[in-house]
Amino acid sequence: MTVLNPLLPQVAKIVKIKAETPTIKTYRVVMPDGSKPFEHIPGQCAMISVPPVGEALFSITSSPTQEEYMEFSIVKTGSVTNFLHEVEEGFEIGIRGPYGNGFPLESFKGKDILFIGGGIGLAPLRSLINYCLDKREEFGKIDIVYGARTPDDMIQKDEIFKIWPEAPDTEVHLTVDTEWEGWEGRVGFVPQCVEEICFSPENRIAVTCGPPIMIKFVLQGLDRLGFTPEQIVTTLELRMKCGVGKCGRCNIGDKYVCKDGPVFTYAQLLNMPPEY
Amino acid sequence: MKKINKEKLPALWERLADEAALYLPVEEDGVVNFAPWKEGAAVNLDVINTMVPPKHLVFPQSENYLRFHVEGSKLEIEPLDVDGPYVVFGARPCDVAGIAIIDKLFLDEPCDTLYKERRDNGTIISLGCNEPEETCFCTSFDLEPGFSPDADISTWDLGEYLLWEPRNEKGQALTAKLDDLLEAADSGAAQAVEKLRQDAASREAAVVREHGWEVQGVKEALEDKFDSEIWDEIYRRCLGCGVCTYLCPTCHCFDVQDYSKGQEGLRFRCWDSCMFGDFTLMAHGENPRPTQKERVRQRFMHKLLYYPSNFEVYACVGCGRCVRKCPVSIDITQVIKAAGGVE
Amino acid sequence: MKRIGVFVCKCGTNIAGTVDIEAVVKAAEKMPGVAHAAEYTYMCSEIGQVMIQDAIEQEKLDRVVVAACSPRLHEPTFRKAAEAAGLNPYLVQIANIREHCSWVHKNEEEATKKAIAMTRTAVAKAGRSQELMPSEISVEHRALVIGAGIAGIQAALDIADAGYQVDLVEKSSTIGGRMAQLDKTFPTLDCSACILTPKMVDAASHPNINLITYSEVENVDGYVGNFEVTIRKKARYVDVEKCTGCGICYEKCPSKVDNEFDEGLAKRKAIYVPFPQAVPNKPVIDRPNCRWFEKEKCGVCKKICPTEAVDFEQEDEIVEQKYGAIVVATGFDVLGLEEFGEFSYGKHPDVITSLEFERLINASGPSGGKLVRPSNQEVPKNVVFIQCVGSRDKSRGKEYCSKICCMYTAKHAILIKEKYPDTQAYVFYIDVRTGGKEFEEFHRRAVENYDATYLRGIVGKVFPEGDKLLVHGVDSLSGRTVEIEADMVVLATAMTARKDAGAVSRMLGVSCDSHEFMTEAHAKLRPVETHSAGIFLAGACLGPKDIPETVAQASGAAVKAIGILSKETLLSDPCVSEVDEATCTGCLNCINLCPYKAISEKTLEEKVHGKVVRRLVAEVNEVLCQGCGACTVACRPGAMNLRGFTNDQILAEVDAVCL
Amino acid sequence: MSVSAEEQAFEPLIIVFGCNWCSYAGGDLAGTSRMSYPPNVRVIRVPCSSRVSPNFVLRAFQRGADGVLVAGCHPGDCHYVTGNYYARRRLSALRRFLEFIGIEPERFEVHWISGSEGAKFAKVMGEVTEKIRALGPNRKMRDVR
Amino acid sequence: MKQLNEVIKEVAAQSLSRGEVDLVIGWKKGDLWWQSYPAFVEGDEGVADLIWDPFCVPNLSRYLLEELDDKSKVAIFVKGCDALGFNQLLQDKRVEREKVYLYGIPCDGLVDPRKLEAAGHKWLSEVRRDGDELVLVSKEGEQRVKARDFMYDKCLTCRYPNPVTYDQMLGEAVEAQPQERFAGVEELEKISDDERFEYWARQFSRCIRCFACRNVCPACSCRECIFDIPEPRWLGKAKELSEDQFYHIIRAYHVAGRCVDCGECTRVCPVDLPLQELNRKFIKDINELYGEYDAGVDPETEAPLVTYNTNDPAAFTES
Ligand SMILES: Cc1cc2nc3c(=O)[nH]c(=O)nc-3n(C[C@H](O)[C@H](O)[C@H](O)COP(=O)(O)OP(=O)(O)OC[C@H]3O[C@@H](n4cnc5c(N)ncnc54)[C@H](O)[C@@H]3O)c2cc1C
Ligand SMILES: Cc1cc2nc3c(=O)[nH]c(=O)nc-3n(C[C@H](O)[C@H](O)[C@H](O)COP(=O)(O)OP(=O)(O)OC[C@H]3O[C@@H](n4cnc5c(N)ncnc54)[C@H](O)[C@@H]3O)c2cc1C
Ligand code: SF4
Ligand code: SF4
Ligand code: SF4
Ligand code: SF4
Ligand code: SF4
Ligand code: SF4
Repeated sequence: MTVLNPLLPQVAKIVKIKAETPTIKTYRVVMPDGSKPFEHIPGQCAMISVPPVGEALFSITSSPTQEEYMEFSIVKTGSVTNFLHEVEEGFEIGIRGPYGNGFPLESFKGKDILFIGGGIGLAPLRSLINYCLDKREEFGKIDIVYGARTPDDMIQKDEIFKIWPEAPDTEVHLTVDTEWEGWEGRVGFVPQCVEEICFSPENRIAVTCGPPIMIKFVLQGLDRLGFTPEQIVTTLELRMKCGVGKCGRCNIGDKYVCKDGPVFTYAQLLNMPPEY
Repeated sequence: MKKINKEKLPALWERLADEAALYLPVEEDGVVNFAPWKEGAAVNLDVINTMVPPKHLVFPQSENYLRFHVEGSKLEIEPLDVDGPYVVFGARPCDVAGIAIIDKLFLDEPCDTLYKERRDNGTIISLGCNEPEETCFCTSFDLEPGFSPDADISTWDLGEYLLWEPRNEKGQALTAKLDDLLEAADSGAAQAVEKLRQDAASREAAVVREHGWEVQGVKEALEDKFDSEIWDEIYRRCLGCGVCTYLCPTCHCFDVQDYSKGQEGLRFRCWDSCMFGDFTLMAHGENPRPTQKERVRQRFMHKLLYYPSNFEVYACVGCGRCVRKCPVSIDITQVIKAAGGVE
Repeated sequence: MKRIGVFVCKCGTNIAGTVDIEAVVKAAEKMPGVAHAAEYTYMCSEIGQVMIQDAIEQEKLDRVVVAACSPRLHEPTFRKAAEAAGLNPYLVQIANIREHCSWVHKNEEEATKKAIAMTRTAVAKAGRSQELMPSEISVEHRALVIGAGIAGIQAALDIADAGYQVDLVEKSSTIGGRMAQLDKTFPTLDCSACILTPKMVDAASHPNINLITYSEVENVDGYVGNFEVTIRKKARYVDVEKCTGCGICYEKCPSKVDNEFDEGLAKRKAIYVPFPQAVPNKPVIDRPNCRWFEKEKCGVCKKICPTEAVDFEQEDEIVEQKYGAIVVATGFDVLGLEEFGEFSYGKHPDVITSLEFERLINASGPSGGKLVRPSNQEVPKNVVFIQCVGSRDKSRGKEYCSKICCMYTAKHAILIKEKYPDTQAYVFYIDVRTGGKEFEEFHRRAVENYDATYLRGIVGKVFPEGDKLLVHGVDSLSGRTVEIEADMVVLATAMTARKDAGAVSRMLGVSCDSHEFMTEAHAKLRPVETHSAGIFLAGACLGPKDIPETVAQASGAAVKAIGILSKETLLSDPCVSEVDEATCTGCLNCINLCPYKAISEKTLEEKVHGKVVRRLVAEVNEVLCQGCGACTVACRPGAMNLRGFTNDQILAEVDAVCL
Repeated sequence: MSVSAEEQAFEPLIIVFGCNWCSYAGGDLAGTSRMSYPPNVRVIRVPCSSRVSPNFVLRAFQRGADGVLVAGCHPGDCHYVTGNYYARRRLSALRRFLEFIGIEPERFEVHWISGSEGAKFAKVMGEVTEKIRALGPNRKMRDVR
Repeated sequence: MKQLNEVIKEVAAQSLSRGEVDLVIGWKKGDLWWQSYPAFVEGDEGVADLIWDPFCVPNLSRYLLEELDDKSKVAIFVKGCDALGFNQLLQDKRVEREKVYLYGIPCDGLVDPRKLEAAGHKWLSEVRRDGDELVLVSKEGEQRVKARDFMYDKCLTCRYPNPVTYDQMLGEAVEAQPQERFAGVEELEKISDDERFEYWARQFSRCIRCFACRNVCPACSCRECIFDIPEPRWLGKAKELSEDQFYHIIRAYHVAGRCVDCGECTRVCPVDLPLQELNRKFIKDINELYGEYDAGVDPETEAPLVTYNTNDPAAFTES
């Protein structure tokens, strides 16, 4: 068998579209024969093609333990994503992947895990959260801090409001940026929330993903709480075209976000030039 | 080792062109570039640096790789074949080295099969340099102007004759097909080549020495230069064009784009340049390299620090094209000097 | 993916006769983005429209393409239909498969192929259409009428009667225009002054009308509902407040010049009123001809004026005013006769124009209504009228017909005979045009009852012989050459646009034809409107016409103006240009070429890499912009885009049409 | 000279950018007057000839047009007062330039056709089609992908 | 020449030390004999590096686009062609005149290293201008050649060697000796359409779409160029002849009536495309059709393609 051109997508099909917020939709994708496109590790991404518009990279938001399909949560921002926001169920797309390193699952085993997500940043975290919940016994306590501008901007509402809070030894802390009618939960930015709850760094890994500004403050907060850079894991986003470390766009120093990331520990980031 | 009388070269080219698409330095409108050979083409083997390096033969400026067909919600994707066999004749050692350098990236896991297939289809016949150009500094990167270890066949210009030495199986296979045109070289040939190589190397070394271009430890020197003020000075005059990257035998960044006509279309990859403002611009408007300063820094850091970190080789072969062609004389040798990467 | 609905109209057999409708529907179904395709016999009919509306609702269509007749015909219909179904009207595109296809191609296969291509193009454009929203504009409840001939007077009166303020701006010192110069008027032979003067007086005394005479409009900015107009009131050197119109000043003024009102057939003074019934009846000083201004001598008028109304220090006054609507009624001129040497006009005093004839025969004219030969003050015995001088003459004059000359010449023949039964009128004509109520009868009367001799043919030459004029012509009916010994020759010279009409129309942003007559928005359906919203036309500034037509148009224009003035707000067409500020370089190339001055500059302040920088960008006034798109092409980076005809849309059309 | 089968079967594609007020209306009039002309022309409606960007013209050639025609109101008759004066300059410059690049000038034409000139519209379309037919397919600027 | 080389250092030092300007942009020398490149001098340190020699070809006014933002005044040196380019930037409202101090340099023509090399003059250490001659200095010694033989083509046709705008003129005005600038265009006009097509197709095919010609051009100062705009994508990124044609036709069209004929585009093109012939075709046609117009001479006059006369001729049959 010849090795396939890594840039060559396979045809897959969107079988379900769920509108999460006015600008975010979640897409369920299978191969034409109904199978899942490929196996992946939480944190990995896939390149989705909509010819003739183009390709763009998205985190796989479904857990690898989900055997049937793969899911993506996609924000409407540019040409590919605008187009995706217009398609209907049954639409065929191209898909290739998985790309990236994924979360270092081995090192998470047996530890408490603190997930800190903001907005669409929940997309890669969700894959890992559901993975951990499906393999509950392998991990310690799970805390999920998730925030959005308003309750309407939260994604995966089913899971964050119902499923996750009910999972064993799992706590969900939701927050919105400002007061909102009908919202009785926390108000305030995610980094604030993390510091208020005052998570102990003891045997705990913090995994964070969200807008760059949120990550910046979360890192500072975690630092104050005593988390070491090795205990903090985050994912990065840079423009990329190939996903396989060739197109030369997503490097930060000698690391390629597509191949060596998008998951990095804070310790790794500290050794990289601040060009992201 | 074989040889061929230079008068017989046209016959050789004709034969090669029968075997495969043949590219060689051709002069047209006063410019010498690698172009397909055809009867009567003004082949120019004297020029050292063709205006554009032969990189595009292994990594075309744009390359269609799949065809798609969209109808309603249905999508069909069909990979496209890579062009057939070809021969590159007369590539200079620096340019061949450039190809060997980008090989490292494209053939690294996951292997870029598109590149690999095209690369495998080609047979590269190098031509050693006898004399350096004013802007040559390949010896600074431990290359030999008179010899090209990565070519499939090496040749040298000995005035009347061209000496011919296949370097691997691919080269041997092609050589075998040209048996009637090539003659066996005499015993002195090896010595002649040896001398040519030494002369060429020492001539260039002299030039490099004179210019103060003897690169030493530039990688190490650049390791702490990300925030250095050397970039503040260099970038300011940069016009942000792509001359340096597009002419460089080792630059390999690309973009992926679709072209469509109705429901049919092609996806292609095409050269792109880290010097362009939108290269890293993201959909939501942020840009990790917002000004020309970051872009210029990326270009030199990539060549001289990141690439060697990943692939143990500098991504510069000292061909001097960027030095010669940059409209505002942004000169990699100056950058190396500024960074402290010279002896 | 868009959900585009395609509706193909058979138009009875108008389209279906040459285009295979089913094939078009089938092809449309496969076009990218098309969710629904259907056909119907008459898409524009009630049923057809309902069909579109139902489909919009049931099929959740977000774009509509109608393949039918010209968008110039039914685009509004289908837009309205879509709007009624809740779709933004600008999401409708038309493929013109009738006028541009089925009606002009005979071969069904070819026509069908083309119809499919046209539909595909419309689908491609529809796919890139955006919802467009008109914006609201407030309305200034005041009208401006430019030119106070009969057209302007009538329009002003009508608007004023409807209860709105009107400023009536007139270039000369009195209102009345050409009609004031006329004697009797065809076909009823009322005395022109008798019917005009009361109107002039009405206009002057109407509480809602503000006469601004001896004034010109200098600049027009703004847009419908909100025109900002600059008016220059030229210095009269007479304080109209103080002046009682006693007339002693012009009696005493020593400086005599030709009176324009009398077409130069009589003299007036440097301080003058053009004619006795002038409104306002206040004199002006003709500065270039006034001795005071010339040599600082004289000043008789100032000395003599009992109310000290004469004021040599007076200066032009600039008035700025806002208006909701503008009526343009600047009238006409008559052609100069430099090119027509063969008629000896200007060389012999007894060769006159019809307008001069009007003055000569007018009771208040230079000869007190006695028709005399200017050369010797005797009543002429033989008068030759020559028709179509400069009209219907592409080479030397104007290619159009001046329309009224046949009638006024008949009138002149009658008037002569009535006053001087012994005088014979000869009329050389090409053909007599009498299309109008009572016109033919009037002309027949001139021939039958008043004995005018009509000669079909052209006059080759008029030359003086002794104290007579020899008229050489051909009678084309008999083929004979004729020679008439005339005492007077009257030339029915062409009506032309005012000399400054081109400049005036450019100032107003109104288009004009190659003769500089202003052009209406649609020759049939919008005869008094212009393409500049809120600006209307009336009278002879549009082209030659008689008084009844002028008055009718004036009332029409008034109604249109009232239509605007009566609204509190207006909606503007959203198909206008817009600037993408992010790409606009601020070169301001676009500003000067906009014919409606819709573009202005503005300064943005923004943060770039931490520094605050200020930069220029262009800004389009949505109400002023009429959507020509000239600016979009001048904009190199493509920052300027025209809604409804965006770059994106046109490119998509080009791509689709070429498939 | 022998003509290949392809050339013989050649049906040119002609893209017309027609201004809404004059030329497009002229086309409508040709339609209402049932004046036939070759079906090779495809009209794209634009508000004014001044809306026609050289970019559109080139794109049409790239995408397969054998000829491109811009049709507008006669100078002086522009619905927007001055649009066609600008168009005249712009398109004149472009036309000469295309010729300089080696494109036969006949492939890019500008005509002034008023709303009342249905006959002229039909005639021009016929003439242009024949001229382009005689020239053969446009290969010089076509995107051959 | 020697003198001027000193004068520029003096004036730069003066205006910086007096605080009249925050930045002086001039030229400085690289390692190789033909490298004279833009230098940015903000304090005393850099002043001594400033030079004027026969290779000071880059137009400095372009840098004002970036550099003016956070400075109150910047001084630049302008040659004849640079001044025209500066005026074009002014006309396009890209720079504010008051924020710039212009030192005018009368220019007697700059030297094209490619021409020297082609004639075998390599391995030099210095090239000096001396009257009508160039002094080529190398290890072997000095050699004198005729300057005009080695000047840039653009300098041979230069009609404005003395800056049309400046605040202070450095040096004596020189006399313009322009060769006919439309000769190249006329040559091409003579050949057949097909031959011209072949000619330009060959040239365009060589283009690598590096955009240097655009980036250097004083008439191409758009914040975001049409060729970079992703939506709609006017210019595809593929290396196809039709895309090359699109690029070159539209680039030339965009500078039509605005190109100051400075020849920078031609100079910077790494693959020697004769771009100036394209620009000059437009200049020539516009001059013929709509009257002589020299972009950059007076930034107040309206460019020919954004204005009109009602009786303009057309390059098509009007009927
Ligand atoms: C590792 C990673 C994970 C991501 N995960 C998600 C996710 O789960 N959900 C989500 O909504 N978005 C995600 N993104 C961002 C997403 O890739 C961009 O929003 C998307 O590429 C925008 O494409 P566009 O065509 O709509 O925008 P355009 O600006 O029109 O894009 C043009 C081209 O630029 C490239 N591009 C532009 N911005 C980006 C970007 N930020 N990252 C990569 N390529 C870019 C695209 O390849 C595209 O072809 C992720 C990005 C990365 C790098
Ligand atoms: C010889 C002759 C005989 C005619 N006989 C008859 C007849 O018997 N019966 C008939 O029905 N018709 C007759 N007509 C036609 C009649 O004169 C016109 O139909 C009528 O005068 C048109 O009126 P108007 O208001 O449009 O134009 P005008 O009468 O020309 O009035 C226009 C007014 O606008 C003013 N004006 C012009 N430009 C400006 C400006 N820029 N600013 C301000 N004010 C301006 C002028 O000073 C003038 O007062 C005759 C015409 C001629 C030439
Ligand atoms: S960086 Fe410059 S010198 Fe080095 S290989 Fe590239 S083009 Fe040649
Ligand atoms: S032409 Fe374009 S870039 Fe220039 S000011 Fe107007 S909108 Fe802006
Ligand atoms: S489209 Fe442009 S030029 Fe035309 S009216 Fe509107 S703003 Fe003016
Ligand atoms: S197009 Fe070329 S010659 Fe013209 S101004 Fe720009 S850089 Fe100078
Ligand atoms: S090519 Fe055109 S859009 Fe691009 S920078 Fe030049 S003028 Fe502006
Ligand atoms: S500088 Fe030359 S190679 Fe670069 S884009 Fe311009 S013409 Fe092409």
